[in-house]
Amino acid sequence: MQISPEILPRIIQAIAEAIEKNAEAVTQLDQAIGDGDHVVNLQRGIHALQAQSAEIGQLDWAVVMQKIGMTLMSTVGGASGSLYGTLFVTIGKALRDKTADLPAFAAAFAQGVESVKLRGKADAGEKTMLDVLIPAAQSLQNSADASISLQELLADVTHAAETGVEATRKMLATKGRASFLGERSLGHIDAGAKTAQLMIAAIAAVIASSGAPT
Amino acid sequence: MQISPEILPRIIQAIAEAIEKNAEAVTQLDQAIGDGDHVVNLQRGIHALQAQSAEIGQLDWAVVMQKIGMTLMSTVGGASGSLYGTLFVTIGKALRDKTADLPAFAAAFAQGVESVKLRGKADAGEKTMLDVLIPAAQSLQNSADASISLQELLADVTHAAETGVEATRKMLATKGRASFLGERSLGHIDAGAKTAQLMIAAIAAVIASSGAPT
Amino acid sequence: MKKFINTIDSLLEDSLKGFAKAHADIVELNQEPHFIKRAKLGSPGKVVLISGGGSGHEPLHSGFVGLGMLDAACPGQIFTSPTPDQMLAAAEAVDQGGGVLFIVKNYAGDVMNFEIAAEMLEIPNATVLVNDDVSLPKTHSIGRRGVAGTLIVEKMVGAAAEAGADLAACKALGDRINQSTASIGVALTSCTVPALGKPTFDLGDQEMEMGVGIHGEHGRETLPLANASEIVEHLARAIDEELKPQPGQSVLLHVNGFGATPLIELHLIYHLAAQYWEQRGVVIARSLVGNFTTSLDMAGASLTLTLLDEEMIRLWDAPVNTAALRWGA
Amino acid sequence: MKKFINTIDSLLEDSLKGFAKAHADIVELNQEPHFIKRAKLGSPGKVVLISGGGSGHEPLHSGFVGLGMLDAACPGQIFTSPTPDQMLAAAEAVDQGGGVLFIVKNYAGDVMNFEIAAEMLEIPNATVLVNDDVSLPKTHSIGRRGVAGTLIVEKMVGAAAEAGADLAACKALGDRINQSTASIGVALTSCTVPALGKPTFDLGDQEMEMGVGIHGEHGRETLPLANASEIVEHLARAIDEELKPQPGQSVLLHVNGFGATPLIELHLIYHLAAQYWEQRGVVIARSLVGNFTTSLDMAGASLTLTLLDEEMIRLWDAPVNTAALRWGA
Ligand SMILES: Nc1ncnc2c1ncn2[C@@H]1O[C@H](COP(=O)(O)OP(=O)(O)O)[C@@H](O)[C@H]1O
Ligand SMILES: Nc1ncnc2c1ncn2[C@@H]1O[C@H](COP(=O)(O)OP(=O)(O)O)[C@@H](O)[C@H]1O
Ligand SMILES: [Mg+2]
Ligand SMILES: [Mg+2]
Ligand SMILES: [Mg+2]
Ligand SMILES: [Mg+2]
Repeated sequence: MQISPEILPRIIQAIAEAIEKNAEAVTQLDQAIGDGDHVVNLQRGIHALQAQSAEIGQLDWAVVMQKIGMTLMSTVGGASGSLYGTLFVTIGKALRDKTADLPAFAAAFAQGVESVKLRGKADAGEKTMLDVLIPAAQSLQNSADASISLQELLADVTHAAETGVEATRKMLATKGRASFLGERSLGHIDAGAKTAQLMIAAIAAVIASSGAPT
Repeated sequence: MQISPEILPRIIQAIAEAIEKNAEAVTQLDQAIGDGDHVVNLQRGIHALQAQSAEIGQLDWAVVMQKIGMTLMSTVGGASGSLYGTLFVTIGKALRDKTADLPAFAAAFAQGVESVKLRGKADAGEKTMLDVLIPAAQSLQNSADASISLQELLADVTHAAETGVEATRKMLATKGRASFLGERSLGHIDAGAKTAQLMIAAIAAVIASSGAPT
Repeated sequence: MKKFINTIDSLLEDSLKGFAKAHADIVELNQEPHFIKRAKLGSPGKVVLISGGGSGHEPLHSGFVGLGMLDAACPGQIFTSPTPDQMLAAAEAVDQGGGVLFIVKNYAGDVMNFEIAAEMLEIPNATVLVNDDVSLPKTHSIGRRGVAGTLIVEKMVGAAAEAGADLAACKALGDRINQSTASIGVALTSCTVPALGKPTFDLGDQEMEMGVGIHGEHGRETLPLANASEIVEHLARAIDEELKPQPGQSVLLHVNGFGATPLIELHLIYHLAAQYWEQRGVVIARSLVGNFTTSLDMAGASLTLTLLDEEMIRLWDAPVNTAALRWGA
Repeated sequence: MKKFINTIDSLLEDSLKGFAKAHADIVELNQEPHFIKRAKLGSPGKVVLISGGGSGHEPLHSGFVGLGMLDAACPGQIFTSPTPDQMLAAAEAVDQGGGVLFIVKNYAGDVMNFEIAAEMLEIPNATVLVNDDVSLPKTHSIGRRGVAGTLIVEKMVGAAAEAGADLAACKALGDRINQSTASIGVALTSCTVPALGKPTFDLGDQEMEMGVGIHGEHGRETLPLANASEIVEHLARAIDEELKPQPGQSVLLHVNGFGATPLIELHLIYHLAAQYWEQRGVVIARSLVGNFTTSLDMAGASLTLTLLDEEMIRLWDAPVNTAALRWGA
């Protein structure tokens, strides 16, 4: 199964809506243990992508992912900008000269998440977006290896992300701004984990409803 | 009738108590149309006088008034400091080489109030302490000329001051800080008029109860 | 009230000690009575400049004592004019034989206390009364207030005195600069005077005080909060109507913060104000942006414009070495 | 939220324009991507210093661009690290052939964005990471934050670069100054980020946040409000335990306001902090008091101490001509 980059405008739109809908809630999360700018940062990036939406859909996956990465890198700022920039640039590189099928995507995404770990000097359990990205990548690869339907795969990944975000609540932050609060970071969900989960859910929903082979 | 400067410590104490008791109310007046420091300014001067209380009672009236003036001049600050400083220095000068009897006092006080008018380039009706000082001086001179009892005289002066302070409520401020507010100064009592009245009342009460000839 | 403070009575004294120690290369503190004077006095025969006023406006005036500006500053209690003994002692301490120029902001208390000092002082002296606040009509019963334009007078006359101008020339220059200068301020909040412990006035979330002085007091009118462009337009127009700068006229544009307004906002105000006059062909030859004439922790700002001539530009550019204003030295 | 603002999106851009125009003799603004650079570049072969970080800390860093300090500053959105394209463009614009030294405050976002730029930049470069905030343990998982000590690194390394030190020497010097510097801050209020419209946290009337960074975020702990002496004692002790200055040791004492704290309070803090170390025989050889590393309109302050040697004193005293720090030039 292959999906064309033509789906991207719809995905970007769905992400924009999901972040907008949850803007206040996520900002409250980031104000509690961060500096409160996470949603505004992401939205700056999303708006930049929306402006490029039309042309983006016409490129091939490797190029488009690289371009998305560069756009996020130069518009989002903050910790999340460099991390999402790194994620997509790496995914783009991984897809270069590859047929963009499911296994290639799963592998590229896993490589992207590895690059985020490197850039952030972080790993699972530190109360960051990685607590969503790592299980999501894992789930995607597991499902890609198993022969399940696309709908099941999307449901699995979405669920892995949800479990991941909830798990950050009990974690002590050891990376990012929240780490400065020490014990005071306990009991709060990480804002970056939450938006990663929201974006994954939005992407899965668009693909699920796109009529791609199930 | 003559009163000895030995009464001064008691007068200063009575003034201190009167201002302290009304501190919050007067500060509210000064915050409404001034800058709110009037009570604090006066209290700085009163504390300085309290520290000199013992020695002050031993001097003669001309010297003591001059000394009170200089003390107020160098401790109160603000508009009221220069005005009260001028008032007492002038009273001291007026009493020099005089027998400090009632007519001399009344004349000296009137001269003092004139010097305040000059220093402040102000007159009655401008919503300042002068709206208390001028009628009080007038009343003192009238009573000194008439042959009424000291108790009656004190009651008259006290009453003149009270009428004066109340009259400031309807005045448009044309001198002092309140003048910057234009029409917004209407409806408020002037803080400096209020403290002038409080001090006059306190002085009168101490003299009335001092067992001086009635 | 949340402030860094031990006791209300010790705040000013300890703060002055801290100021003098932090700037010991430039100033010295005199105790009893309080004044700040230059660590190194000017040359013999120089006219000495003395200013002062209530505290709470820092860096005004103590922060402007030093080479090329003031010779001494007399700090009163917070928002309370200093007393004549301070000016007298300061004058005697810094006198260089050329006479004393007092620079006084037009407030009843300041005027009267400086006046008493001037009358008592046995050194030749003159006074420049600063009254740059155009939020008040020119015909106001006691004249307009002196606000942020004061530092411009202090800077330029300071440079002239340093260069040897005599007392009459300094006085005339000060008056001329004052007449060429107009200011107006707006407040978003009042401020909290430590001795009182609560804000001098309350203002709604959607209100601002237009035409405020620098003592946390009410302004001329309470207006609905507007956006930055509208506020700057309002302020700039009041100044423009007063000074009527013609196309081609060089000016100094000073944006002053009242203490709690971030620089990012002051620079936005500067941008908008500069645009206002540039659109009218006025040449912004010099500028100054920052918290210079403050009202403790008030959020708000003022605009000041000075019409410049060649001499004034030269005096503005002359070396100055004070705690708060420093260049060329 | 009461601020001088038109739209949240235009605030930074217009403010930068205002800043650049008000200081056109010293700096220039580059649009797309945003950076501030010196109006007059240094001499060929000079190591260029580039710093940057989220906006809202003004005058840091843009106010420190100029002779003897930074060559360029990259302002991010408010409290948001700038992006790699800004550092790259700035580096190319100011490069003099001597290499680029990045001065970065230790925050995940700043570190990663500067790291990406450093990896992509084809000019020899090095990075000094400032981590002077001793409210965090030295062993903190991501290291300590960089706060008000940053300007001291920028000033001294800037002087060295101006005097011809090469890239390795500048980098080593920067690391040494950073290691000799410790800071800690306390907040009496949070601040209001314009995009959010309300304070980042609420604090009771009798509470303070001890050990805060410079982004209006919570500190290490909420403590009962104390008087100035107790607060300064708390801050000074944390620094003292870290740097352990010996009797006779020369130090630079920097009292920094977070934006809404009046100078009168900052000078009181300076007085108390100076006393603290003087009583221990430490020599306060240099000082700096003012709002330099701010958190928008936060009320609060930090103490910074740097252990000085002869070289560092010389570098501190060297001429500097920037919007916010200026002497000898
Ligand atoms: N070192 C890191 N590794 C991975 N994720 C991180 C790291 N630091 C921060 N994050 C993520 O970034 C989010 C914060 O992003 P954002 O608010 O945009 O940037 P900033 O923290 O610079 O204000 C955090 O909630 C966390 O999920
Ligand atoms: N020109 C003046 N003539 C007479 N009284 C004045 C004048 N200006 C001010 N006052 C009086 O002084 C009072 C204010 O004193 P105070 O608050 O101590 O000084 P300041 O106004 O300098 O803060 C006013 O309420 C008014 O009664
Ligand atoms: Mg954030
Ligand atoms: Mg008053
Ligand atoms: Mg006053
Ligand atoms: Mg941020």
